[in-house]
Amino acid sequence: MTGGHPDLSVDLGRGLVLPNPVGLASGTAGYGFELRRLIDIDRLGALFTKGTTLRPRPGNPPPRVAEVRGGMLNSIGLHNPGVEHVAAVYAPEFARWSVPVVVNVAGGSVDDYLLCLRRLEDAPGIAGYELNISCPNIEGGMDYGQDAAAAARLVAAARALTSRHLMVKLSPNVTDIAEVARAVAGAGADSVSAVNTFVGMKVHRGIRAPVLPGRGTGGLSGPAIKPLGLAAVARVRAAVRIPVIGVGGIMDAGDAVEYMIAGADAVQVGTATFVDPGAALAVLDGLRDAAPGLRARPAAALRGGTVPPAGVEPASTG
Amino acid sequence: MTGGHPDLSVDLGRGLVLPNPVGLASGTAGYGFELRRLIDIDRLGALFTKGTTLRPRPGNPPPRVAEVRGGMLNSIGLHNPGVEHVAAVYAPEFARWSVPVVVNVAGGSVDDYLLCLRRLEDAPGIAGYELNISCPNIEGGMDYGQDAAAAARLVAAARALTSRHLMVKLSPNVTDIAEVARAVAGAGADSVSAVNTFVGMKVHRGIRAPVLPGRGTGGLSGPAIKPLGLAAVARVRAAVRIPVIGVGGIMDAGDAVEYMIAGADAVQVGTATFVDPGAALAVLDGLRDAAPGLRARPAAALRGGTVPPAGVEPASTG
Amino acid sequence: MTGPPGTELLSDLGRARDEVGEVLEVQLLGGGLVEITARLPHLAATARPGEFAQLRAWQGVEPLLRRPFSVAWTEGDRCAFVLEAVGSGTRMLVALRPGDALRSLGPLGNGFGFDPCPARALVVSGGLGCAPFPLLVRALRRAGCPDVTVLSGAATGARLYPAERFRRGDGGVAVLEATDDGSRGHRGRVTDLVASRCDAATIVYACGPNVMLAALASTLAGLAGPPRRAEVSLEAPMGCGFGTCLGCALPVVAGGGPDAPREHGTAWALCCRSGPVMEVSRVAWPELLALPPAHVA
Amino acid sequence: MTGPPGTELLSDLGRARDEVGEVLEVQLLGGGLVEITARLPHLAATARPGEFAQLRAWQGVEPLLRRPFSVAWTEGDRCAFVLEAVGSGTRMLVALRPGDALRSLGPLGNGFGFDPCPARALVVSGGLGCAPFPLLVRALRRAGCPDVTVLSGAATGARLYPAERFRRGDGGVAVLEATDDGSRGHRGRVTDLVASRCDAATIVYACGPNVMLAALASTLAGLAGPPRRAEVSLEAPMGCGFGTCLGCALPVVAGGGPDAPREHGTAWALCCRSGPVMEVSRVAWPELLALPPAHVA
Ligand SMILES: Cc1cc2nc3c(=O)[nH]c(=O)nc-3n(C[C@H](O)[C@H](O)[C@H](O)COP(=O)(O)OP(=O)(O)OC[C@H]3O[C@@H](n4cnc5c(N)ncnc54)[C@H](O)[C@@H]3O)c2cc1C
Ligand SMILES: Cc1cc2nc3c(=O)[nH]c(=O)nc-3n(C[C@H](O)[C@H](O)[C@H](O)COP(=O)(O)OP(=O)(O)OC[C@H]3O[C@@H](n4cnc5c(N)ncnc54)[C@H](O)[C@@H]3O)c2cc1C
Ligand SMILES: Cc1cc2nc3c(=O)[nH]c(=O)nc-3n(C[C@H](O)[C@H](O)[C@H](O)COP(=O)(O)O)c2cc1C
Ligand SMILES: Cc1cc2nc3c(=O)[nH]c(=O)nc-3n(C[C@H](O)[C@H](O)[C@H](O)COP(=O)(O)O)c2cc1C
Ligand code: FES
Ligand code: FES
Repeated sequence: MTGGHPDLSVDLGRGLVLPNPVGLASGTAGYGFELRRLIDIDRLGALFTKGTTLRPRPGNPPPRVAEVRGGMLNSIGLHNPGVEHVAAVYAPEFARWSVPVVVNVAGGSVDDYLLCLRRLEDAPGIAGYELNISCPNIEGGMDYGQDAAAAARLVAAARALTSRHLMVKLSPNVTDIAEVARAVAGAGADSVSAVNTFVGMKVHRGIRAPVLPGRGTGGLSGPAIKPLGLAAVARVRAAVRIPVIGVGGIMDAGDAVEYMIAGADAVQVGTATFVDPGAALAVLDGLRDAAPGLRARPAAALRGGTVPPAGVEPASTG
Repeated sequence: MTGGHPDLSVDLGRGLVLPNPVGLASGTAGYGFELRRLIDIDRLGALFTKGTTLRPRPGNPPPRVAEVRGGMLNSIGLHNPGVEHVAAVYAPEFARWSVPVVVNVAGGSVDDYLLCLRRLEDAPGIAGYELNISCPNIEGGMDYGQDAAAAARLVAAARALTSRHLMVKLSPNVTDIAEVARAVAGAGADSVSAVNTFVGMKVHRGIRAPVLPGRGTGGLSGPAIKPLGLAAVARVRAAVRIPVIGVGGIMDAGDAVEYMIAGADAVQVGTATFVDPGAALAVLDGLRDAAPGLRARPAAALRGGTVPPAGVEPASTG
Repeated sequence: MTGPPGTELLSDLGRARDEVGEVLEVQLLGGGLVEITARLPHLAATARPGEFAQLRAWQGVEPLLRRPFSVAWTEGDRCAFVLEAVGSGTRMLVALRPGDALRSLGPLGNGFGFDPCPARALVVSGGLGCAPFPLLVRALRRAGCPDVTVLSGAATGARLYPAERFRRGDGGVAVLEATDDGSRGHRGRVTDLVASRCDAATIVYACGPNVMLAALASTLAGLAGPPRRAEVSLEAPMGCGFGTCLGCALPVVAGGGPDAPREHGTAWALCCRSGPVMEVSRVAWPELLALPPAHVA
Repeated sequence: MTGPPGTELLSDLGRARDEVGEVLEVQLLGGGLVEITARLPHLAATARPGEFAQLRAWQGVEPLLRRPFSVAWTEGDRCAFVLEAVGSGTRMLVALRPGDALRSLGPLGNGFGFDPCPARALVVSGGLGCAPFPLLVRALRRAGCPDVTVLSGAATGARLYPAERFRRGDGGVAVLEATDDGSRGHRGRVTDLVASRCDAATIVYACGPNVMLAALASTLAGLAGPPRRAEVSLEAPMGCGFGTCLGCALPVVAGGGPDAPREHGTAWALCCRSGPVMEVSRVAWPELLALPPAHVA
């Protein structure tokens, strides 16, 4: 070690170089304004904004969050001020920050996504886009994250529109996340992030009903999903060559290291920030300390694992 | 209350009447022989056997289990003595027990499943079958649980072969579990059980590799999956009219009640038995105490929940 | 603060800080109420009445999230919280012993308004709704409010927050009590006591269960002479407490106007940012009452 | 016990019982070793040398599963366990205090064989592999074994299980020590001491890390005069401990024969049912050594 900070920067391609591999996950850091008051977000690798839609959205009725064992469910419903506000009011602020800001874009129709991106193209301070194709049915739109062909069409159209970095946030609520990853990579995505939340439900014994409104389901995040996120990242890593950003239940630097062993090039810290606003910084500091060991590339690390007797293809369960 | 035990029996159709709604989940109770030594399994609603295949299977190389936060991963690989042994040696024993024994059948090709069922048809002591279509690729077979059409073909063929109760164990690792449920119900399944384990991974920071062999993944079970299992059961409940058996992370009677509120007609206790061999009995005793309240039918319970303002279709996340 | 999402002012997070303090005292007040005093210098120095802190006093992820509590009072470098063991988090908190660590992120949210200071202050507390009021009462008196009356209600006498703790030695503060079972003070709802004590010079401050606050709102709406202002402190399940999860939405009356578009009839405001204190007229009461109780999440 | 899956004999679960006992003593032995004594009447009355119990001393699901521990010794209604804090479960266990509850499911697994009793018994212990041996030593002596020698190895002297605790007052038991760093006894591997003390009348009993046991196996294989029998106690990550999860597979040499079909070259045997004690010749040593250490799961 040379004594200075090891260089932890991660080049994700097409101009998006993260100063370090630790970002704040979409929807858990708003647009950065609140967290800036609490922590030094400029030290972080990236800020992924709240999912932003073409028009302002008031979000879902309460209750929108519910805690479960080792995690939380949310049903925020993409509460956001709309792209115009983000582009006109927030983006000029982003331009003054040194943390790269990646705008998470969500939408109903392909046109909604594209209009949203087009408006952002003119805005300063945006380091790239994270296409949230794992957002649920709104306005009867289809769920691109669950349909590889539809996802590819969306990404191809977005690709044609922007030369900024295009990351795609994958849904884990699919039969084969690798298929979707391959489809969006083929369509021109520069990187993928995995995973978004898992569809879960909390049932309250007192009211004898689900806690969250509507269908009663919400997105599960937090430590409970870490094993699922790790499996998804490993699967995606094996399927595509583009960078993979790991997210799901990262609470400390050790969790981040696990994601990197599973194949992630960078990570996002989500729910942990609610528990401790400084969680992402703590992850970063922990990674710095572990940096010498970080070099092991995912594939190599996986090869270092247990090798079953030839001919045995282990089953995933049962 | 009349003073005696409330009648908790559940008629699942086609001759399978569970004396009460609490069963032991497949793969967590073997074929009952060990647990019989430890607890009075004859008090339970059902015993679901280890997944049984046409030929004996030695299972996967170790390590086969790994603990994670709030759950465990397993990669057993359908270690079982094969259907011949089960039919010839175990089934006559089952016939002497008062707990209904449902044989969990797993296989590669449709033919494997059918040969397995045919052999069991001649055997005594079998209350029904639980078709494990959520078992992973073995012998290059396809994963029926992840393909609604293939699942339907398998179930239709099995239906033609047996007049015993045919339950289908659904995989949660799919884009739309309701679609698979509808397909198997349409093909003649008498009931469905949900969920099997979720694909997860544990990464060990020390060896810098996944803990489990092969691809490094295993099936996640235990409390960590309860919110996911509840969401799956509610979704399946809304999709089909046949009985739904809830399984996933049930540790106590309260958890079982939650599954019933979400729509389950009966439940299976899995991983909890490892923690406490008497867990299923404790769930049953707890349900008996709560029995008066148990009558609320799932749909009614769901209706009793929070009603969002008209026109708002809550998103599942974000 | 009533504009469309995203145009809401950011709450004043400039004062919020994460600090690890030390528990000094855990007092059982009777009826299940517990008052925890802790050395939390930053919170003590900066919290304003009605503001809250996100507390955590455990390692690991059971429970996962911090829990929000009103700052009950401050004294030097000490802060107090009043609570009851209702779930896993509060059970951990009431089990704390002197010397244990207590982590606080705060102060958070907005507080009660008392500038300019009202000529009369009517403080309406229901059950654990007492929590923010010792601090408010003191602040009102310090700001020169000559007439501070606390209406303190609970299910039973045992569950009444002790009158002396509202006053904290200030004989100029009146405390009137009401209990559902009549075991102490007025038999009936605490809101019954409001009408006769309210005039145009009064500001009403209230905290308690939603049904109580809704009853208060309709009492006030029915008054011939309404108070100058009425503020209620509300609860919502919280993810973060600092405005980034957007989880703590409460139903408020839509702002209206072309610059405040609404896709639906009801608007939402964040409890942790536009609250927990809101003007009574801002709250969409029917929608609030239609929600499951705050503690259900 | 070497047949195909499902034809394995069921282990004698008839004696196993779930009981809640009380911790009596927690002794720090030095070097991180801890001996926990608990009142567990059923386990104390029924455990045979080499058998284990699934322990749990915490509420909730962190950690989720019970943890397996050898029964170190029994005395009246008391049982002892020897362990070290290596992870979450053992940390909870070593933090127990007298009076705390300790839940035990046991006895589980098979035990060491000493019927008929050997003329010489060579007990080889490596590190925490000492755990099952006080009980075995006593049983051997009670069964009339005239010559019991314990070879006790560890990394350093501080980590040696005290010789007196192997003997438990029986002067007829010899204890020879070895340490990797030479800080006590023989400098080097404990298995170095085996060859000269082994003859055809000897039964070898061993417990310790896999590498040590494998070294022992090859030492024994190289002997001109092999021992009458050699038994090793192995570890595997466990789900249940009582044979229903099929999680604790260990690689054994394939049984062969038409009634023991094998799909693959290696066979698996369950540690909790066909083990933890296995004959040394039954273990597939190269495959065992290729696995990650047992503690990795
Ligand atoms: C801004 C704000 C300020 C607050 N200030 C205070 C305060 O000063 N003092 C105070 O005591 N509380 C206060 N609360 C409420 C407090 O935050 C909750 O009671 C607390 O978060 C509950 O945490 P828990 O882990 O104990 O229960 P949870 O784990 O959140 O709930 C577990 C279960 O406990 C039961 N439960 C929870 N709450 C209740 C209840 N109230 N009644 C009956 N059953 C319940 C429910 O079944 C619930 O599902 C405030 C809330 C907010 C939003
Ligand atoms: C039949 C049987 C009998 C046993 N008898 C005993 C006994 O008598 N005494 C005894 O001490 N143990 C014994 N063990 C081993 C004991 O069960 C494990 O050490 C224990 O389960 C670990 O639980 P844990 O929760 O502390 O660690 P885990 O939570 O299981 O492991 C957490 C992490 O701790 C670390 N870790 C765990 N074990 C080790 C280790 N040995 N060395 C370094 N790091 C480690 C690893 O990083 C691991 O991932 C026995 C095991 C079996 C199968
Ligand atoms: C309250 C909340 C809101 C979220 N909103 C979004 C969103 O708007 N867009 C998105 O892509 N992901 C969203 N997510 C998902 C997170 O970015 C992340 O993928 C997920 O929470 C898993 O990571 P974690 O376990 O670290 O929280 C949200 C998560 C939470 C908890
Ligand atoms: C060790 C283990 C083995 C399992 N084997 C099978 C199996 O053979 N067939 C099957 O359908 N499910 C199998 N399962 C899944 C369980 O039946 C159950 O669906 C799952 O564990 C979720 O329930 P739980 O959280 O209560 O354990 C197995 C689960 C475990 C933990
Ligand atoms: S609690 Fe997160 S925004 Fe209010
Ligand atoms: S530990 Fe479950 S079978 Fe051995």
